Amino acid sequence: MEVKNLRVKSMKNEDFNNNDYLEKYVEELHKGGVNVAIGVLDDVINWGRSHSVWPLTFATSCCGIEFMCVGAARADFARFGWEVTRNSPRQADVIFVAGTIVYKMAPVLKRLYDQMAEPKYVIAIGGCAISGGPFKDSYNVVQGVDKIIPVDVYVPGCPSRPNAMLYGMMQMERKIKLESFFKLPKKPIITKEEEIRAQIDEESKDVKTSK
Amino acid sequence: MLELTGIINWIHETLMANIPASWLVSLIEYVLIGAGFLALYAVLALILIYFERRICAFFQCRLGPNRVGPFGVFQVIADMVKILLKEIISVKHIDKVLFYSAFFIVIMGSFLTFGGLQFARGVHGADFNIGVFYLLAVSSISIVGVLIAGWASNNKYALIGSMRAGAQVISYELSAGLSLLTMVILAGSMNLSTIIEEQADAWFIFQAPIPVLIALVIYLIAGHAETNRGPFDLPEAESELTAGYHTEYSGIQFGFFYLAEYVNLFIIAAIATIVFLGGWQPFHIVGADGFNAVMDYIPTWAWFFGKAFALIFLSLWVRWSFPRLRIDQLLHLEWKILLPFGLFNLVLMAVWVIIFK
Amino acid sequence: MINYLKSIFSGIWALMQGMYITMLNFCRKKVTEPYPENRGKHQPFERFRGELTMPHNENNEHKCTGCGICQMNCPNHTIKVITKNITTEDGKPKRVLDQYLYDLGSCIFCGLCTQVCPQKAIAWSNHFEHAVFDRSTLVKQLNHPGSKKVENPVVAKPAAPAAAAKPANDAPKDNNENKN
Amino acid sequence: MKTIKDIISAVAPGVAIEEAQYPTVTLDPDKVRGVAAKLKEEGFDYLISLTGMDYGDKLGVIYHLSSSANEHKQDVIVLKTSTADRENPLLYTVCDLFKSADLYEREVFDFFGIRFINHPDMRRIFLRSDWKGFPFRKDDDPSVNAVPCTNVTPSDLENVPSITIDSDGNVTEKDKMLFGNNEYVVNFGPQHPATHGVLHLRVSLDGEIVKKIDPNFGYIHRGIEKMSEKLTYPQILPYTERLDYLSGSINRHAMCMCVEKAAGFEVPQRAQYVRCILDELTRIASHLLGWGCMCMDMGAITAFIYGMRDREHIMDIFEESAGGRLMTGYSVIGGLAQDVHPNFVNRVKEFIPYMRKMLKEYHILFTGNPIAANRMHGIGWLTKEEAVALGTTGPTGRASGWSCDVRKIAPYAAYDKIKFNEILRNTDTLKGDTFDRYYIRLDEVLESLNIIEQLVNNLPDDGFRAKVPPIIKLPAGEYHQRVENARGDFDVFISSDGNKNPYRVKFRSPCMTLISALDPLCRNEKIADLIMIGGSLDYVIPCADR
Repeated sequence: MEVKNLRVKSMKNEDFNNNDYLEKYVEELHKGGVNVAIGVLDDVINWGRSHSVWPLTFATSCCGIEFMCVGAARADFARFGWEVTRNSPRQADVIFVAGTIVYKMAPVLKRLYDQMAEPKYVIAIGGCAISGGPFKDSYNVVQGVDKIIPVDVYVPGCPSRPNAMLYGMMQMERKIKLESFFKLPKKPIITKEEEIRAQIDEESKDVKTSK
Repeated sequence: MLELTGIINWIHETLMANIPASWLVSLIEYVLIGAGFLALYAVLALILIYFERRICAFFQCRLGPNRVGPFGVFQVIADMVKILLKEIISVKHIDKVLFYSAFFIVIMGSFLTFGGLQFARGVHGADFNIGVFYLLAVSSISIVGVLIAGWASNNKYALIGSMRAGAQVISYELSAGLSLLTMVILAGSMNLSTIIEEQADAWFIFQAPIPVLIALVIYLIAGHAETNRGPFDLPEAESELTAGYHTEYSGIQFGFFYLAEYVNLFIIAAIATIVFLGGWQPFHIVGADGFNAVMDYIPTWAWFFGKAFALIFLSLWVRWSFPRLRIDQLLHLEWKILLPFGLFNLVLMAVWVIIFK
Repeated sequence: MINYLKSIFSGIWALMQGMYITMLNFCRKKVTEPYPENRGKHQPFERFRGELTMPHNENNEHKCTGCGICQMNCPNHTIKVITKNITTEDGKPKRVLDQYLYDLGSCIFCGLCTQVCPQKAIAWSNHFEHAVFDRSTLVKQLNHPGSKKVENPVVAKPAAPAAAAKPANDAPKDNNENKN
Repeated sequence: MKTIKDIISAVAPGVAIEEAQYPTVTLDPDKVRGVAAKLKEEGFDYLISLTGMDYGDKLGVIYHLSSSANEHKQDVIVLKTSTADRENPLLYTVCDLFKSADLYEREVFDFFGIRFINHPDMRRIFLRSDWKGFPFRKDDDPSVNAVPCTNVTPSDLENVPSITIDSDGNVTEKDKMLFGNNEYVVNFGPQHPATHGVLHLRVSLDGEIVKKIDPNFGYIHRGIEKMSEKLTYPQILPYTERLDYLSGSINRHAMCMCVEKAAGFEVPQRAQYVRCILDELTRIASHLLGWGCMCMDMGAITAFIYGMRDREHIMDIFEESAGGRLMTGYSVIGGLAQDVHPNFVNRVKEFIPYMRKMLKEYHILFTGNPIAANRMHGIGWLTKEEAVALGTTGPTGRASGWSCDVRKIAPYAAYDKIKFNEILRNTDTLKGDTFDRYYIRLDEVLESLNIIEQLVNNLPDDGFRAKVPPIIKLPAGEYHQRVENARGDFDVFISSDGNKNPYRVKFRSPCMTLISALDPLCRNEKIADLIMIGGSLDYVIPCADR
């Protein structure tokens, strides 16, 4: 699907930020050419996927409260069909990283992400999840979850308003609609466990020697 | 004209006229019936999921799904497309045979029950002379699936959930059986067709209001406990056991559990409709012929589904109003309240039948 | 025995009252605000801190002197003020604002920067639709390209509120221009 | 009635009493336990907080003690001790006297590396067990620790090291296993829908019965206290809101008051009134969420949605005047960031009758529900003594009959100008169950509405902000401010060396003590009760982890 054909109910394409990223994304997906039949099938599949994204009930701090507000009566993400929050990561489609991720939590988050079934998406909510936010200088905070797991949509705010999250969800919907079932997009490679261990060892060695 | 029997007879006659071998006709009809039931099964589940999500939203002052298609009716279809194509995770350290058979057993149990129901005048799969007994027997098969799922997952939450499910079903089966037995006394038959025919003039609930009402309430409580739906959703207990017995299932495997849950909801409502509320029989008042004729004009399947959905609405209303019971409260409710009342009601019904019939 | 029956019936009565409350809410008007549908009509309150903006007047002029007090007061280095030295027309060297970089992705919306700004050159807009796919687009340059400081702030003052009134339109435009 | 000085000189003869904000006594490490024990006998049985300090040359601990008895409720005694050994600092534990010290001392060990002799459990509490260094020491470099992404949880959760000393002064260290090999241990969390955040509970089960709980903290430890040492006072304010985000404005209020008191700023009456209104609205919002979450923990999702629905009205009030929903950012040092919105008063006045009506509905929907009532009654008894020993202040303590409302004990802002009742339950039986802890929150909402009604009708008009210098420096010294947030006694402790940055900041988190109450409350109850009791304690994990 082309970016200009994307349709989100009661929103125009111009209303969305960062459309140029999507154009590049589609270009990369379409590099080998698109089969028409598969293209139509893709559209049907993506239509289903984009309208039925079940989030994992996961929240670490303040943004989690606003995430609850999205589920509650005022904002009500049930309208988008996102309200079937699953408590088991096996059944969830999207993980809203709502809150700070610290060093002790990082492996747990990685594990949760690994436990989810494909296709899986990550939405980073709030400053902490995007860049460490308020706790950029802290000794124990991961500076953005994209260091651990690939992030699809960033929703800034501290904490972000429920409506801002709905907007982020619509962005997610648009991104899913561009995907290809038969040609999965490349996700940024996050370093594997062993490599990171090796890296940690090396870094600690460096520090020791420099001291 | 609006009745389904016409269509069924027409299909049967066309097949008979065109195909010489009668065994072939029977075979084709079996396949058609099977396909029809499967389709009805899936469609009902989808309708119920949509129904529940909208009604739950309304109880909670929300709007519910309304952005996918007009009023959000395509929401569930989108869910189905997604869940069909979702990855199925192969979990390590599981009992593979049991793990992959559990959801089939669950689906099988609910489907077998589905086959014994009577949906409209002349529309049913099999009409046993022990219909009530059959329904009771096969509807508890699915719990075996739940137990197996919990055991095979090698997950502590799942194990606790499935053990709860076992305790729950063993207890509540008793009350459900007792209340149906009460109705068997009134009807004098276990055959569902006979039971429905008996209610042509007045539904059982009007024939013997007090014992039937008690039996109905007991049956609805016990039935919902058997289907593991709130406030009896202890085996799933979202806030305690994350997802209970199906914690480790992903993709369509989980989808089966999800579907079966909703169809079981319908089955409970359908059995209650058949046994207590006259099945597909229209509402008749003895003597008021004009009124009865108007009622007869409404097709029987509409009567059946109308009553069933009214009961489902009641169940949703209860589910979205009450907190979950604790396991000891659950057993207390069964053994100290429902069972004595059920036994008492059995006697009451026997006396009623002796006096009034 | 009487107590047993009494407790059962009072229990049923209480349950039915609870069901009455849910039914009451079933029939009440729904409180959901359909967000994308009511877009434009319903905005967050004016004081809502959604995004930091630098209001520009119609001559593409802002009031920032590049003093860096906001940068100093920011608790987590969200603001970066880059200045450059130019020579004014009368030949004096002068320090002016080159780039005012603002990282929306790490802002905590505490409001310290706007409180301390001596020139009132920066303001909050209540625009909240910021979700993006690319982390780097969240770092925004607040001063428009080619803009310069208002020479006489007294004259510019009435223009500032006008610019602040529709900052929602300013920000994305600003953003796009950066990329070009 | 004895004065505090009499008491102190009686229990610690010959020790100089320092006259600071509170009477302060500096003791040798081996004397602290004796003095604390005697003070406990004198009625000072409530250990408010235990603060680790790095004095540069010495490592020390500061104890804030108070009393649960009526006569000394307002009084706070400060004990200080320190050791010069930075390589292997050892102090004596007080956790057998004050149960709450159990977690506090683990925290001090985690941050400063001070080990406590006779403490049964000297594991790290917040940081990973493979963490190198002690981050709160002034000479520590935390950058040696890289981001861990391994899927393996640290294995030494099971091993509990402790350190003992015999009469000859021989120090012995030993490890013991936390759970036996035959125990059925289930992990609740860190990602679990009902732990109200990322708490990790390791629960030993016997069927459905809970045998033992080991709470495991630190999954959201952000090091706010350490970060504050590098920030100026106005910059710390937004971080206080992010401690216990549900009582954000109350925490911010505490920090503002502490700085204002230390620097001697006069705050206008109007600002104080508005702050109090905001505090009470925050309390209502927090209790509504707490109520909703507890109902959701028990399976009543509809009740949760109703709670959140009514909470949105408060969020609207916040957003209109302060510009933020959850993080208001409204109180600043010297007053308010800006004057209230013209609609503020009307909105608040509309909200009060609405909320009263809704409270009645809540009671019919949930309190009256026999399922809920049967589940809550008689489960999770907490006696007053236990509450005091554990330091579970706030609604939890008051449900057990412990009068611990800081708004009454040490009135701040406008609380001494209005009439309100401290909501107490079970003042005769002195023990409370889950139902009491549930009910008291709804009662407090009602009382908060009364407070707001009084305040909003008498809003003074003397400006919203005092003049403060652009750079705020506190004179050298130690400052302490207690407030009542939605979960209990929230304290700010600032140690200043005269610079624009504090030397040490400590926040007394009411949630940490609430979590430590989980184990005694849930033993021999069922899994469902564990979740429900957790809901009734209404803790917020980021507040406990800081």
